[in-house]
Amino acid sequence: MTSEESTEATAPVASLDGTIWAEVDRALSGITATAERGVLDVIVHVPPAEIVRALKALKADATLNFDYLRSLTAVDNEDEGIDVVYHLYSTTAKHNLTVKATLPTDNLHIDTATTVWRAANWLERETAEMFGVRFDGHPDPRTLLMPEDMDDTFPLRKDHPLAEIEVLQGEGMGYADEEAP
Amino acid sequence: MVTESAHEFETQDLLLNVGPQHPSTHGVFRMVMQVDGEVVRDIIPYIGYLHRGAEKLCETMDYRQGIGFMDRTEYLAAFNAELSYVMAVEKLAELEVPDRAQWIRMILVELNRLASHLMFMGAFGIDVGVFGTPFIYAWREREAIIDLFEEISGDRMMYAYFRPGGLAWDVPTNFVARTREVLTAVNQGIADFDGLLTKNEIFVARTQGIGYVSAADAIDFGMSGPSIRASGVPLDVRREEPYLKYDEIKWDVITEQDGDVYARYLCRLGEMRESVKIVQQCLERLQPGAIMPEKMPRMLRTPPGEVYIRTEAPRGEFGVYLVSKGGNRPYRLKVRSACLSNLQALKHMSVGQYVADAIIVLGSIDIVLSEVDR
Amino acid sequence: MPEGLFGLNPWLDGLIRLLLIVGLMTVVAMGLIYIERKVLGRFHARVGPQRTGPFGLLQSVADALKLIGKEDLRPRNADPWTFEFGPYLVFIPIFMGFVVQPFMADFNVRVLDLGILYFVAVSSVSIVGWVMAGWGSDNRYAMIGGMRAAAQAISYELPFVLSLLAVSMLSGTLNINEIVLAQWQVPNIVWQPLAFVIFFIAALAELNRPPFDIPVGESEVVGGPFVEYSGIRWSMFFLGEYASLFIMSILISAVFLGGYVWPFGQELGIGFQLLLTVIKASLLIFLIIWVRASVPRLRIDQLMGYAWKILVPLALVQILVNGFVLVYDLPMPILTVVGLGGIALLSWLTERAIRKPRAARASAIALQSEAAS
Amino acid sequence: MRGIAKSMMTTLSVFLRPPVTRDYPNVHKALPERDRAFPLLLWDQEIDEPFCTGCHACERACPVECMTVLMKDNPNHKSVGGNSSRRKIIDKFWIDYARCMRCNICVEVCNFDAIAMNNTWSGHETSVHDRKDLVMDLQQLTTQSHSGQIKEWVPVLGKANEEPTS
Repeated sequence: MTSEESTEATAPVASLDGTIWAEVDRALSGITATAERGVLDVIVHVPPAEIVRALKALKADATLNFDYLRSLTAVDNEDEGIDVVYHLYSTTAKHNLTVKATLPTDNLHIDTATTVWRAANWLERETAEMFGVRFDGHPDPRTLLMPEDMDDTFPLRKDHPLAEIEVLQGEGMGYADEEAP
Repeated sequence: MVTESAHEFETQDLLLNVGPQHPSTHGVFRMVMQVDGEVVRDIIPYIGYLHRGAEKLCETMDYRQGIGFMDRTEYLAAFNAELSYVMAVEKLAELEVPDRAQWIRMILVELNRLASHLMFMGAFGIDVGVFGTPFIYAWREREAIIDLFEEISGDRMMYAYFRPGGLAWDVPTNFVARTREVLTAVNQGIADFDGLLTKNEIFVARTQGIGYVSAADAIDFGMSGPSIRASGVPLDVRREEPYLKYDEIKWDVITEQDGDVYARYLCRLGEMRESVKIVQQCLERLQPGAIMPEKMPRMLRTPPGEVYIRTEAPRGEFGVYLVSKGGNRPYRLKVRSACLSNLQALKHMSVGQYVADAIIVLGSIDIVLSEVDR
Repeated sequence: MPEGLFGLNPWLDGLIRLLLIVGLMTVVAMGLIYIERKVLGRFHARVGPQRTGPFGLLQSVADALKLIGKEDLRPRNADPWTFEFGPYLVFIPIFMGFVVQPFMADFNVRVLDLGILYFVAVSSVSIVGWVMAGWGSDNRYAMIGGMRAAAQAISYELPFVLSLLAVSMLSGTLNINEIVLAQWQVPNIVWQPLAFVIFFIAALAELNRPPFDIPVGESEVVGGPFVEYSGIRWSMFFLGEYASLFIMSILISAVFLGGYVWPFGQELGIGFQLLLTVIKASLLIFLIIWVRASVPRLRIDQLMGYAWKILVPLALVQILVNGFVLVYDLPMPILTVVGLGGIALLSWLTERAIRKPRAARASAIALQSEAAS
Repeated sequence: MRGIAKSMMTTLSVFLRPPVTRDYPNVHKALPERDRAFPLLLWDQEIDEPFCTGCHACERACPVECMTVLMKDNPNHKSVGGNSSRRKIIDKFWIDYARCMRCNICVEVCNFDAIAMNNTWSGHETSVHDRKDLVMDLQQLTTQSHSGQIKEWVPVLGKANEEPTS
């Protein structure tokens, strides 16, 4: 766990007893993972370099069996880097886990999870174009929702501005691209 | 099929552009099909034509203002979308929802599931090629449901009725009687669909054995909703992580084993019957009472934290990942769209089928483009 | 044809009749469009056109005016000759089929001894127009549609002709008028129920009506060969489609339902004969619209398989049985029994084809795994 | 073939039922009182002025920023010899109906019950040729209430019904 992540855990640290953390900890042996208790699920922080190994271990573990990727997204924490968030689920054991990897702003590279679940394919493409996270080894690194040539600006980052609302009323009524009548 | 003799008789695959304006793409979905005669060899889907940046917009709005945007994210099942959102806010803000509000929410959510599945039946019937009939049958009963929604919330599609903590205002006093009337109409609609399609030989021939996806593949692709349950995986958030009052009433998770288009149709038909049962039970359990918690702040603020709420929308798991850093608006809102994940499997399901099959495979996963693109 | 109408020169007379019929056909086709929309509306629990004229009666006129007023577009890359002449080649053969249609005694354009042969030959020409339209449009949907149309027409021509053959065996003639007259006691449908069913199914396919409308399938190839047409050329396809619907139902009513003679004999006045024909044809048209409202579209392989694997063999069996009965002079009710048995067999075969959920085809799985790797 | 026969019987049974569609422009469906079309300003018939004081609450709460509000001193206030108790009153008010998403929030935040959603058909049939014509000014927004054409429904937020639900 890096020092950056510890500052981020602002929620009161609840006990991890009675959660699946013990199992997860066992499955992630050899990986420096830390846990905190989220509102619903356990949140595990994993260093980005080891993320795919960790996800593979979580999926392969017989008791945990995280075979279902619910969601993959990112959160832009501005100066603290970008969190890549994986929401896992096990269709057999019926438990949830949130895995987070914090990328420093100057190195937005992480290995692709498409080798673990095919579900990650489009979700990673979306995250890549929205946050500028590069998923190394992604089989199809095109944009998903954005235009193909839009690869220098990342709409869901906090520093990306909203579009100006065109003023249609008031004294200076008119469209943005038109002169006022 | 290209066989060993391909070199003697050389054929060239045709690229067929389907959409974004095509009668069967259910909105502005586009796919480029590489076809060999009538057989699809490859599909490249393109989405994003309806991307409005709803997630980004919600970050700039307080929790009440965001509700309207959730409606527009999933316009065919807006109550389900609102539900995920308000539940996420409630979880973070630690609000207790009164029982009556929960029952009403459940009734509305299930009715909306009926409306959405009816819409599926209609659109799917057209994809399969019945001229207009199923669509208008679907519209008939959906109209009854939507009229009821209009009487309750005031709007026909964009309800903005669920609020963090409960409901915006109470239902009309004739709510129970009206809902029963609607259920009667819906039962008739289900019977009509059953008669029109289920046993029709041509329909069965067209839908059985195509668009096959195995249980393992479906899980791997992150499919959800009827699309995965038709492959024999009983994955239903309502049963596995019950929210609202789903653990207090009797209902079944409908699964089918075949994993093909017909199974997905049957699954939805079965779910419609289950939804009718759920609503009936909810109506019996509905009691007078409060619809909002006693102490509601005038401006809702949430403590810092994050939550991933998942509910079972008609098309599958509708997840809302809400990160708050305090204050009255989300820091990050991510909508986990069931359609997006289901749509990923389209290529897997349709390659090797005929062109006409690829169309109904697309129809069978019941996409709503506004949810895919957000 | 001994004596022409009004005692005129037979050629002139023929021309007058033809002009009469072309005029009539256009009106009938427009009427049929209105009727189809109205009836289909009721099948859909709605009312159909109602805003143009009383009960929407002028809807077709409004449509026609709109279509005439539209610009006649041609895509830049389209082949001009094939594109422009496609509609005529669809339209003209259909009207030519009209020459032998028996509305009432002695009042068709020409009574041909080889009437059925003529009809079959002429009506199948229109498929050339479909393919030309599909090829000439330089549109991939149109091309797929045109190819589908050709494949379908060639396949369904067979059961279509074979079942007509079964009937003409019974009547001993290819002259449609004589086939009609031979039914003055018992219509052919009683002796040849299987041939009727096969003929009806094949006729649906010839007309490109659902469930055999794959060449135009709106949800797949968005109109097929018509996709690039607009205005008057498009309306020719449309008119042709409804004219052939009308012609086909007249033919079925003549060949299988006793045309203008059954059940009142041929002494009836010409007006009643016409009425009888029109009633029978209307019932058939209603049936065809009813089928349209009820069934999904077949897929190309199923469509071809159904013709070649089920309809053609059964039609051949019917011909064989007819031969036996006629050669050995067996009692006619045998034909009815065999025919009904044949329908049961047809129904059973149709159901058998879908009884068990089929696994995904091996070729599809192979391609899936190829794509995955 | 039996399945097809069943399908055909189903369609026939619908054929024999009466149609369910309405002859729309001639026959309008009765709208429920809660129907939400677009927001309107209400008119205080007693004092003959709008209820709206131009307090900007709705403008700030609007998620799509479709409103523009300007207030002025009320020329009809008691202090200047009028009969109104409103010190400030609305001067100019624009709502862009093309932008409005009919979320009802403006009605909820209004402290004076001065704004309500149009629950008549006039609120639904608003097609115009130019988008600019959908920007409504104060006069257009108050006409309906002024002439008594609408019976507005202002929701009671978060309160249960007093009558039991049946």
